[in-house]
Amino acid sequence: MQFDWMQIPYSLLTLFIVLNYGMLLNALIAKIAARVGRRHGIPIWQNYADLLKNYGIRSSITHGVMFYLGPVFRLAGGVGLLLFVPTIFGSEMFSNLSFAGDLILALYFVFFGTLGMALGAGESGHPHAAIGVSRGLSQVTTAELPFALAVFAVALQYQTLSVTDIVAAQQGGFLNWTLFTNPFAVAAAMLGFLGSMMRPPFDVVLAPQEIPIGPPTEYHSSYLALMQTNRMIFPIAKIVVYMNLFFGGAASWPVFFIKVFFIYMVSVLVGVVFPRFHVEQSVRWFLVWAVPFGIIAVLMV
Amino acid sequence: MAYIALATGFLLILIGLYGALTHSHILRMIVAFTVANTGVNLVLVGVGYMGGRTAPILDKAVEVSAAAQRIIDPLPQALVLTAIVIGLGVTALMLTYAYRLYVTRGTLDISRYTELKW
Amino acid sequence: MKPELEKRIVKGPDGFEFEVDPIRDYFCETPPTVMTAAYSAIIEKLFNWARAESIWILGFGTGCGAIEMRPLMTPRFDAYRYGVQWRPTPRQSNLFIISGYLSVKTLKRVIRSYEQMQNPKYVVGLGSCTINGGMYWDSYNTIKRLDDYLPVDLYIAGCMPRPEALLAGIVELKKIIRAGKAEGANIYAEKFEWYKANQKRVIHDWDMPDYNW
Amino acid sequence: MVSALSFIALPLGTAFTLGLLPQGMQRVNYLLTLLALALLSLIAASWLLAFAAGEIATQQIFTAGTTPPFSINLQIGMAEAAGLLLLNLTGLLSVIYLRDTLHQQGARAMAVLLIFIMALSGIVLTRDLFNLFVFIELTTIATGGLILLSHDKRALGAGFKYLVATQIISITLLIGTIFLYHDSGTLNIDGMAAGGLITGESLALFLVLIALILELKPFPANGWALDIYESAHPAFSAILSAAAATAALFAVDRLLLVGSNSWLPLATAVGVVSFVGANLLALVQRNDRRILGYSSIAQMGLLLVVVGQRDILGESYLFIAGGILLAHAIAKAGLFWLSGIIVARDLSDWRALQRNPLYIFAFATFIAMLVGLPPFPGFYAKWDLVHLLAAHDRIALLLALLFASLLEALFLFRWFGYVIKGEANPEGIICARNKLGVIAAATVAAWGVAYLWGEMALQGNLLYSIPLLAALAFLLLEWLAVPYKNVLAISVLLGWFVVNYADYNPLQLIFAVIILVGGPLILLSSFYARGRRIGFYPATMLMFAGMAQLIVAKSSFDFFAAWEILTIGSYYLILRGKASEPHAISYIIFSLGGAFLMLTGFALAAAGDLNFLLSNLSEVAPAVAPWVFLLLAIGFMTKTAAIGVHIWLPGAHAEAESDVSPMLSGILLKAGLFGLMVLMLEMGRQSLYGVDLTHVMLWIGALSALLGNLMAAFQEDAKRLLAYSSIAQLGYALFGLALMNHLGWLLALMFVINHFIYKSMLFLSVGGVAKRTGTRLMYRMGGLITLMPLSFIAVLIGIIAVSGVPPLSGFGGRWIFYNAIMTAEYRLPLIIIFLAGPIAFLYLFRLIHTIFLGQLKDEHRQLREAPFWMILPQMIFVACLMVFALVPGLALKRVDHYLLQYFPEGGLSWDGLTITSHFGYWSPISIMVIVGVIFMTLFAWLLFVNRRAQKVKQFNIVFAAERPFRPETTHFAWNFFAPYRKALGFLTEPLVTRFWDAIGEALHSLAELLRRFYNGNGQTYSVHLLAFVVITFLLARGVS
Repeated sequence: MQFDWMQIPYSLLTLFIVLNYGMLLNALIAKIAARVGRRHGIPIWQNYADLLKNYGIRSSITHGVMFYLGPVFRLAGGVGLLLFVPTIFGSEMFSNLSFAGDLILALYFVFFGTLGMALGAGESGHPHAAIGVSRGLSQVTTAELPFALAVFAVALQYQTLSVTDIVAAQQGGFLNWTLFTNPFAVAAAMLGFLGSMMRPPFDVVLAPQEIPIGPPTEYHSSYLALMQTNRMIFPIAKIVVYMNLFFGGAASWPVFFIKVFFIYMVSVLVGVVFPRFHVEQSVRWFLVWAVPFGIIAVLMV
Repeated sequence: MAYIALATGFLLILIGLYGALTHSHILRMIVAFTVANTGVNLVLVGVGYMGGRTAPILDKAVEVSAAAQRIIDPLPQALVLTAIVIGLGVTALMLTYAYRLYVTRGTLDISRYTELKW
Repeated sequence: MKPELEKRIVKGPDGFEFEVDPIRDYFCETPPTVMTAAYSAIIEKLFNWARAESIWILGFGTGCGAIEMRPLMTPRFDAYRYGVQWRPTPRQSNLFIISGYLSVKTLKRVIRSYEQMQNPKYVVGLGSCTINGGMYWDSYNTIKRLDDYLPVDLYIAGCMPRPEALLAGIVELKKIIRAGKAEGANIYAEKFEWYKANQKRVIHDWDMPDYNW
Repeated sequence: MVSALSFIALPLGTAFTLGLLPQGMQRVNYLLTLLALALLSLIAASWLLAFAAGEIATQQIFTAGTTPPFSINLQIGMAEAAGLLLLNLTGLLSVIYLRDTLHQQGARAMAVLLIFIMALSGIVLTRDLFNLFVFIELTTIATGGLILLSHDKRALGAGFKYLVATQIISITLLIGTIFLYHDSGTLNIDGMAAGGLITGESLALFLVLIALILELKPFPANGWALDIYESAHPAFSAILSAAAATAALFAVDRLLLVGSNSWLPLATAVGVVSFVGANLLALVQRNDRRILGYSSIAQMGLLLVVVGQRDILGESYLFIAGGILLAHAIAKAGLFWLSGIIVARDLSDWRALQRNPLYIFAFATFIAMLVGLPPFPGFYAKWDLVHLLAAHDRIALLLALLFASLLEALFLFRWFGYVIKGEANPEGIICARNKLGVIAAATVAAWGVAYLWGEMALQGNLLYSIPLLAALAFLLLEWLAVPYKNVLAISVLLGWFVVNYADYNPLQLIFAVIILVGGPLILLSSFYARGRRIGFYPATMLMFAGMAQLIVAKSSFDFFAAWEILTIGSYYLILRGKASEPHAISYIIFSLGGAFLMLTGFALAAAGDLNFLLSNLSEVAPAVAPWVFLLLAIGFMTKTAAIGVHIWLPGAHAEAESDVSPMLSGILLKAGLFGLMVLMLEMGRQSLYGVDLTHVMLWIGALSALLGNLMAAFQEDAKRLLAYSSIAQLGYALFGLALMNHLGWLLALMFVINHFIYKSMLFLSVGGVAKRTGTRLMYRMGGLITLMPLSFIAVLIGIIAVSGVPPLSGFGGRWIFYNAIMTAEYRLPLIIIFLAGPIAFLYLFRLIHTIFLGQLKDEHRQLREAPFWMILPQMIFVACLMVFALVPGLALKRVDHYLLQYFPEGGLSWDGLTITSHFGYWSPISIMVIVGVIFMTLFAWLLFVNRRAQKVKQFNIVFAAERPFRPETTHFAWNFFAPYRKALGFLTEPLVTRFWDAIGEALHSLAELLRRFYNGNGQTYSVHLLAFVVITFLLARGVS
């Protein structure tokens, strides 16, 4: 794969579609969660209003350069992650910028935003921001582990690190999906997935009243808007990776929308049912319940 | 006879060592070592003695030609003489030490001289 | 002035001594400025719509009326339908509901929190106490007129007003916002000295900068 | 040639003359004594030269006009000539040293001293058993006299104990002698040996032998000797240790000729017990002279082992014994002489030496000589000894010797540490010109002997190596100011690189660049230092010299010598830190322990070949190959600080000076990796008892990575954090090597480069910050970003690179890692290393956050940016990192091709911008451009919508409607990962530290317990002696 100028508008198109889908999907998810609580829930266009309002706030403050750059890192991480992975299988148009690197790039680029955001939050000087980061980083160390093991198992299974090749290997019927050919890896990955979606029981990082939402305590107006934009893109980008690795990818946008929705729903279903974990509890939980699946997956491939 | 001398010599050595180890008075130790030295000298002579031979002095009684068969080996005796001299030297030195020790510390009990240890 | 805010002489690691004045060194002392609409009218209209449809309330119950806010989150009232949600930090909130009587002690915190909110921001006085002191009209330590201390966009009368009233108030506020008339933040900046003088008149242990960024 | 009899006649004559001269002519007496000893030394030297030149053969001197057995004969050969020279020179120097004391004591003391030297010469020369006895008794009497030279009142008691002991020895000796005579009919030792009448079982022979061995003061029957060493005049102790012991050794060596080698095991056994025991007991000593006494006894034990092993040492016997003996004699005499100028007796009182670097140099020389470090003779001797022992399968003995050597190194270096560190008492030293002259002479002699032994060594003279000479040359330049020396050091390193550039293969080149180009880069930061910085440059250059030699070493000897040199250099460097004394000692002990294991490994591999080529490692016999691999690997892993032997690293790196830490972490640790690479390239996979050793290394690497990271996350000290991070990073590299595939190796090399760049950079930045803030504790910093922006940028770039986040170069490492493990055979260790990965974020974030972000402290409000010279290299490193991130092929492409010859499978393709492996692809430039464009676009967007942002100050944060109390209480920093500690803290229990501490504790307790044995009572010592004789006899009988 080589770079072509045409890929830029194509990528922007992907970005646009995913952003809008993310806006609506997130609202839908919020509505579903509200219905579980027998509430009516937010309007489906609520995210647009929130985002717009935050961009439209007139005043803002800054604590320094890193504080300013934090949200930029965050959103660049989300956008980058989305664009480094081919969105639609078999489509030259929506393979985005995946010529730059393979699965490993996606895997590690996840941390680009996290790190930048953590630094920005740190410069605000707010202790709660630091506490949130401390919790988030602690949790991610073990939440990522089952996922990493699963990725490794999948890479071994298909003998490639190229996302496109992994998706290609799963074509020809849903029984060819990794979900069925390597269930342990998928189990491990999906348990890890719960930990990375910032939903209960793993959302103590953002504990709203205890540490007023943790790392973003000091963020507001356009900073927050940037981060919200990322909130719309990043989970989708992440789910795209899962979808490509474990659920056969998507050959068209409708399939993409459906698969992403259902994968997202996994964390939602768990989230509306379970209460919150302490950090050390979630660390132990991943080690005890998720990692063994990953180990089995790696050993059995 | 030689065996008696040997046995006596060893006995003296043992007595000497026993004395040196059981008495903590320095002068007694020196005496004990002198006894042991005497024993050693006795052993030296005893080992060198050959039955039925005469003293290794070449005079009228012993012809030079027959000396090799008639006299005992003179070497051990020479050794004993040297050993006695050296023993005397060492004993003298020990006594000197005993004197100096007594002058400086006022005691001759060896178990009191343990400030250097470990 | 609390001891931790007093000026002090500090010795640096290299032995050099210098003065630290916490109020000046720790806090930004720039006064607030009037921030008018920065974009063309149509964009501002869009923004006003968005502001009206996305009301983020500061989760700070200042008085007894706070109890009336909670039911709004429940299935029965479900304020989320109106684009309303509660935020734990003033930085991200637009609406400050002063829920009932406001003691002088709380006023200080309210001022600080209000100033930490970003422009545009709105204040709703909930209950009679915020209008004229209500049943505490002769109390020694509650304020009587919220208006003297913060620019209030809307009052909801009653003692206590029911959640429905609150909900109705919010809908009313949305209309004001959409009309572009909710400029409390700018009024506060304009009449900053007047507000400060009023605030300082009742708050005797003033130990913060004049404007809390 | 002057007759050898003059060694007897001349001192005797002089002594008598002294006696005859009238009292009060002290000056004349003294000159006469000096003259006699000088003359004797000259004669001995002329003999030695004649022997060395091969002009004459070994000569017999007959007395009384007849041949043995009817007369006494003397024999002088090369060894005897050397011994005589040593004796007489020691005597001469001691007389010079003793000038004032001798003037005070008068002619008699001088006469006794002469007699003493004469008697010792006699012991060396004579071949007659009884004559030997006489000379021994003469030394006893002379010793008894000379002990009284001391001003120490306790010497009297010690002297008497000595006399008691010698009484018993002489009784044993005499009885043995007479029975030997009885059995063989001769007193001539050669005659007894040749006659064959004396069998190995002879009790008489045993008695004589054990008496002579007792003269060597073997452990544990030696309490009397220790008391003398402690209380006698140091100059006399010097003679006693250097000369008297030498003479006794000659006697033992000669007696063992009788009985056709059957008593050699006895000598070995006594020797090894002495060597181990004395070194063990020395651990708990605080008195300088007593510790030297223990060390003398230990060295005698070692020599006794050498004598006992002479049946296998063959031609090297004299070389080995001579090397160890001379090293011992010169070093010990030198140390005793030094002790004479120190006023008080505790080890720490030697701090007075700090007054002049030359004293320290002499002290360091003697210590290095005693431990047997290169380039001193002990090093060559130990090398040969170990090789020959290994070749004859005497492994247990070998290990015992090395263990004891380690103990010796422990107490000697600990002592050195005390001396270098701490407050010196300026009154603690008395300098007299004559004494200093003598010490200087010993120092010169030490280096002379080093040169001499190098000349004689099969392996070539270490002193001819240019890097080492360059390093030593810096000793002579110490008077220069720092900037000049720094320029010089940088140009020397770069010059050496330019000169040798063409000769390096790609693997060596990577290391050469790091050492010889990276070194100067870090040295740039040394420009900030003021004054002369005594001791820094020689140590640094010694380390670099060792490293430079290491990577080009062809033979195992060169490799090992280079390894030792770099260890010494780095030890001195570490020791320079403020509170680094305990860490330096643990560093040197682990390093030497590792080095000894390596030595054993090389010796096993060499199978007797004293000049073994590294390339022959691949042809080692299969039976020993895994052992060789194991030993060498452990040796190298002590340097890479793999988990288990890592405990030296955190302290050493943390306490070192700001510009030393990056050198240690960035450069020094790579020596171990280089060793591992050489080892694994040559030996490949090895398995021991069915366990694949590379598999074990995978586990060690993975555990190092995990635990290193985890411990780093829980540190409060910034430099310690980085140090633990080094352990983890080296764990990754080790893991890569142990994968034993192409990409694994590439990974390791990538880590070598990356780790050098970012860790050097981070250590420099943190060092700069620590310098400004005056603390290394992170929670006491905070909010420094605006005050030290450049340091912040360096740390930011550094942590992005370390964490492996694209687009910086750390990601390349991760990418290669994933490709490498795709073909890994063992998957379980991978789980550990996967877990380790994200933990790196923990400590990295903590590092940058708690230092630069968060709340600025009051006392730091007026800090300035770190010094220019510390920032400059950091900025260069940032640039390097960027370049390496963009074009990793620059460094890796050649290595990739080079590795193909060892691992033909799995190379990378470097076509165009994209790097392609069998499994995936990676395009560094594209990633950088894409990330850059996205980032800049979003940044521009934010700048537009957020153009009116108000800059606020540190307390303008929302605080639940309150305000923060003080910066200290608002900066969330201490115990940053408390919940994580709750969850996984049990993994960081200091088990390894406890393990090593327990071993140290056990050794010290044992020593403390054993030394109660020496209760100071002369009679107890006599019992020891007798018991020693009896037990030795019983054991010897039991064994044979």
